[in-house]
Amino acid sequence: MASYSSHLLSLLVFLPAAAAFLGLGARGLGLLRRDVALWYGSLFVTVLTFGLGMMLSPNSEEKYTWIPQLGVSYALSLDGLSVWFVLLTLLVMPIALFASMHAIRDRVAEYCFHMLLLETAVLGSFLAADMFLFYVFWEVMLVPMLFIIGIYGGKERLFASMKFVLFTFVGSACMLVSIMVLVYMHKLQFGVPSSYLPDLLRVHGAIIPSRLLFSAFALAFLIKMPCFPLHTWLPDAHVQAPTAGSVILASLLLKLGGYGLVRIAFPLFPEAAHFFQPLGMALGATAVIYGAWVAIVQTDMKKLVAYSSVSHMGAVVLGLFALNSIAMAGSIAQMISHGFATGGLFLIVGMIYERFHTREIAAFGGLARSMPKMAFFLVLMTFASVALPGTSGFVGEFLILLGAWQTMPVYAGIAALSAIFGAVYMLKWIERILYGQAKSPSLAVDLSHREILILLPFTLGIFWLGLMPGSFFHQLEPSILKMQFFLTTGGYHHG
Amino acid sequence: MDVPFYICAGIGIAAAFSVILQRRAVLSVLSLMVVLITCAAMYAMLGAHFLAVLQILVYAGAVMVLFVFVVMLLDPEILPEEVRPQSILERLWIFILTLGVSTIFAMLVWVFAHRYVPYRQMGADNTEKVSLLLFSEHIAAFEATSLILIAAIVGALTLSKRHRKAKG
Amino acid sequence: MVESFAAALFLIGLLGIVLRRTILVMLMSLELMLNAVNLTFVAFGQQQGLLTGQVYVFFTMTIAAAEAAIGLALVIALFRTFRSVDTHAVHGMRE
Amino acid sequence: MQLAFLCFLPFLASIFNGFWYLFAKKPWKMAAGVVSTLALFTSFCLASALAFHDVTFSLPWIATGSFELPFVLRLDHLSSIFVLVITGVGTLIHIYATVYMAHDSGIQKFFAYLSLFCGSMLVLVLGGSLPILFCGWEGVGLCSYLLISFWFDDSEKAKAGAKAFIVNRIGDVGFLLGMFVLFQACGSLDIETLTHAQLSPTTVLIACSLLFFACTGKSAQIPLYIWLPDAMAGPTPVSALIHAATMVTSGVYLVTRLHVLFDAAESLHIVMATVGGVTAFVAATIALVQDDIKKVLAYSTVSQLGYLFLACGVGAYEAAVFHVVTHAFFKALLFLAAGSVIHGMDGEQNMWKMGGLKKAMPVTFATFTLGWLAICGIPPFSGFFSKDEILFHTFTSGHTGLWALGLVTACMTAFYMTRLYIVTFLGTKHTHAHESSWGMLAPLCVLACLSALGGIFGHMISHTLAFHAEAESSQLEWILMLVSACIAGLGIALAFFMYDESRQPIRARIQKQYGWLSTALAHAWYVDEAIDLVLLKPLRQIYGFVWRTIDVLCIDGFIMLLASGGRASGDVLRLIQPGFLHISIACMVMGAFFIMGYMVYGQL
Repeated sequence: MASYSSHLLSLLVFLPAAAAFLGLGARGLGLLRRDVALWYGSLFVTVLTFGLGMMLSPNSEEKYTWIPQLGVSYALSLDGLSVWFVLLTLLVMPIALFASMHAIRDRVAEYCFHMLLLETAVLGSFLAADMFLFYVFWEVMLVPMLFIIGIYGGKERLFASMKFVLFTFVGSACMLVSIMVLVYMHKLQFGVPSSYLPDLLRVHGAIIPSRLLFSAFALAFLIKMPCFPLHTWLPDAHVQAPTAGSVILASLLLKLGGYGLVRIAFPLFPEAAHFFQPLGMALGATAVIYGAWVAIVQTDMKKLVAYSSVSHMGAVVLGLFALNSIAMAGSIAQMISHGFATGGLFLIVGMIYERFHTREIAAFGGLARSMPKMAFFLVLMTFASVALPGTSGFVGEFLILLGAWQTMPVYAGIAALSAIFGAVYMLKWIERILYGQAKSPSLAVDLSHREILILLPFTLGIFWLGLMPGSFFHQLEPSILKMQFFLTTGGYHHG
Repeated sequence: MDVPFYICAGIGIAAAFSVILQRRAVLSVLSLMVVLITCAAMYAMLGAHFLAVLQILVYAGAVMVLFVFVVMLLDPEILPEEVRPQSILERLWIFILTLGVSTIFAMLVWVFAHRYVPYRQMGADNTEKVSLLLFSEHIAAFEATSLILIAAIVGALTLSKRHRKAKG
Repeated sequence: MVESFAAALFLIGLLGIVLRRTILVMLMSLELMLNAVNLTFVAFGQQQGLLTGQVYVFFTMTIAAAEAAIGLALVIALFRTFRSVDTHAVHGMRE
Repeated sequence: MQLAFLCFLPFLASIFNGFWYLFAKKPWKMAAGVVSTLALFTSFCLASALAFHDVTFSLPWIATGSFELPFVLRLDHLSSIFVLVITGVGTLIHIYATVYMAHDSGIQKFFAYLSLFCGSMLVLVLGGSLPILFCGWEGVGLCSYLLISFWFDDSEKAKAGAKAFIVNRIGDVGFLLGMFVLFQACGSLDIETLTHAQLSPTTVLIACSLLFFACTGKSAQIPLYIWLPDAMAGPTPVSALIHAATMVTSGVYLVTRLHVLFDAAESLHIVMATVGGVTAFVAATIALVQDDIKKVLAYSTVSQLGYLFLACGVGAYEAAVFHVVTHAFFKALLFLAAGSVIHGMDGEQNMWKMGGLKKAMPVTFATFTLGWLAICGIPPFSGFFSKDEILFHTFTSGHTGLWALGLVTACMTAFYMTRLYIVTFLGTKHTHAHESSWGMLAPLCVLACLSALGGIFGHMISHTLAFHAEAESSQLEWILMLVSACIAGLGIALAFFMYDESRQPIRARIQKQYGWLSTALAHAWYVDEAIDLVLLKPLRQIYGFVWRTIDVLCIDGFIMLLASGGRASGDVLRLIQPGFLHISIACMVMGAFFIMGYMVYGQL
């Protein structure tokens, strides 16, 4: 595939970071005195990056040697798979910033700094083609997230941010070790060490170590996913994070787990992927059901949505581990649709919190009467996340279950039950807050135009992916084929 | 065979025991002085004349004076009366220790006796050769010792200065 | 011959450090041990016919002097804060 | 191209109304109804224009690698019948609803949902491949949820909506699994390829039973019928359109659409027939004692649907379709008439509080009579022909037991419908009720004619359907017709005898004697309570239990253990360093001894 190196990628990645430091410096020198200037400045930057992102062609590449001794190269590449995640990031960032304008009052300079730094880190991770660079961005991403949750969060924000960071650290530590081992194996076989992904794909190791390495990578990505046994950091992080933090956490950070599996873990160790397939699918299926069951008993809105994310990501894990093209396309579609639906849900929960200052479901009632617009968006987002046909959720869920049924019917069957439990917890929640008698009607002010503008992109995204996903799958095509090539042939020639 | 050696050794051992067993710190300082002097004698017997003189001048002279000075400064009355080791544990501990030490001593003596190597005569110009060696091979170490001494002086000064602030 | 004497000196110094409770006496037994070591240096140097033993004694002597100075300064400082030089009373190292 | 236009028109109307409701509140209330009705009416005209032609329309939708899933709409003989029913009856109900809901504040929202429903129903009926059909299937489920809990102020109604949606979802899971089995077997989900594909009997059996399970969910058969009676919480036009005429028949549509597959699954036939028959019977028994008009009609719908599945079970697909059409007419008529009664009585639904409405609401009374005669199966009316055809086919296909059950149910149907008829309209009590306006009465009259003439129309379409319609000996047919007519007459006579004013003491005695039976029937055989006890309560325990143990206890507990483990070991280690100088020196010395010992030992 023709790929021409363009400096656009590096510009895209580092523009937000540059603006972040600039903003902080300016505030230090006393230039951008008023907060409003900072808000709109950073908003302008994110919109600018969005524009820049639009100009990218989906298979541009960029590679420079960085640390020759270690074989580390500064390599960014954009292909059919990562283009969607990059676009999602570019879309979510301005929305998150715009949504947090009213919520965050003090320490605005640091807040903008962290948000822009976060954007750079996330863009970098999605674009990185060098394992070392990927790891660097993967770690850098934690720092701003830690501060966003740690400073601007709820009451026990320190505990939550600590838990979030430690969980991810454990995973990334294993990942770093396996990256090092891989680079070393590359050195053994090809003389020169290199952590550039295409080079590493040529490395073929014996069975046992490649399984070990795969499980190390998988651990890091499954924690980030989050998948069933390793998910307890998500509800705490979401409950304590500010609205924008939750949206970014839900829409972007969770996708890195899935992206990592597809881009790194599976192609590098195809044989191990096939070996761990039953376990992976079992975990996915249990996560789906477990997430739904636990969500039913939640009383805090954000926790409920967090557990619904666990359930959706479980479906994604199921789809990914099914290792066939339909399920893989489905899980990527599900990831993007989860970004839209759950991001939207968190925004709405944030708006409700701004009005009522409580997230306890029991404290609400009869909002549909006084807030019809909010009710419309809430019902739409809910049904998108319950995979109703016509919304993006259905496209993802249907393809995942269809693909997973080809390989492991039992697990696909279990995951299909999620449609019921999903409906139960979503309707229970909606019914509690939207219908019935109004509990505090005075506070219930309907959405302002600003808030509708915030929710609009996600709504359009849901309908775009739900009704016209043609362009989405067309772009995804080459990467899925490449993945299939690796999984079928790559896996067994040295099996 | 060399009677003077045995005399010095006897005096040295006795003085050493008195250093650790004396009630009064002043007496142990003096007995330490005696031990140093016997060591100087030993050096002389072994032909290391430069060291013997050095020992007397530096060690016995300067360091011991320092000790005497500190002992006097610390006003012996307030030195605590040594409490006789009462508890069984402490007696047992002492017994074990002495037993261990003596077995090690016996082993060492046995080893030294076993590998008896005669002392060679090094010749009269000991000081010349040692100083030659000192200033040729070990010149770097020699300069380093000056640094160490300076550091020690500065350290001692800062430590013993009364810090008004530290007190607060 | 000389080495066994030095060994004896060394062990006596060791006993001194372990058994005695006053820091001063411990410092003195420390000096004792140092001297024992110097003695062995010279003795073994003599047996091998090399003078390096004696050069090292020279260096250990300077270090012993420095060490004694610092040790005593510490003792004074210690004495000022703890009013006593008994090791059992002085146990602030834990926290 | 018109097919696409036909299908998407209601969606456009729904979007228009939706925006209008959300963003512009002030305009003329009735306009929303007019917009939706016009949209549906144009669809109806298009449908009648395209009727019975084979038209297909396809848009690319999902295409990943080898798997192609285009958005295909296909109109053929069977689906055009359903489309005509949906758009025709739908338009009538829209006109009725415009007047019925005139004073409701959320009328735009109501018509947005109604048009969305018609759109999804059209997608369901026209769907060329199973996933598209599934899209319509769930879309319809969504709209029924939104419409049932339309008056959401009362949380009871909201719960009924949620219950309907969840029970439908349970059925939909069956649909999903059925689709996956078929896809795995024959690699494509297009209905054409499926009907022509050679599949192994076991896969066909599994797939068909799963799809049948989905139909029971959607068309309210035995295991999953509990949601339909509660769905009466929605406004009456909704009950008429969704829970009588269109949505509930989608199950039958699915079975008839895939009749080739269902024919291949022999052992499923008897199951389907018995489920249909038993549902019909049970629902009829419950309807005997209901006091709320809409509940009676709801259970009667469940019972009639039972007939449909009975017909499908015995392979009489044309009879089933014919009955669907006639049922759509008279059941919509009965619901709308009941609606106008409720409207007239300002929301009163308990039939015992009515009575003698003959004089107060003459037109409603007249149309209701026609509907009543049709549903009881009195010869000239449509109900008779379609129900008789089903019973005839059940008899000829050898299921005499089921035929008998069908007959008894027919009798009961006649009985409870006449009971409803007498109590609400006849009798001397003259409750004051104002007759509805012509906007509501016109559709009633049209539906009345349709349900009257439906019989003749039915014969025409049942012979044109391409299925295996073989000619039976007419002599047996006449006898069976006579038998079912007598049964209907018996039922009506019995009801007249029982529910005449003067018979009050007899009814009291029976009530006293069989009190337990009537309360059991009133509570629908305590099915709801049983399900709640057996299934829902333990499930709720499980949810709570799962969260508390696995999430809070196991995973978080384990991690907290790790964390506190670290701290505890830190504390313990700290004790080892007491700070007493002499102890440390002693340890040092002992260490030295050991090392020397080891070195020496090593030498030896």
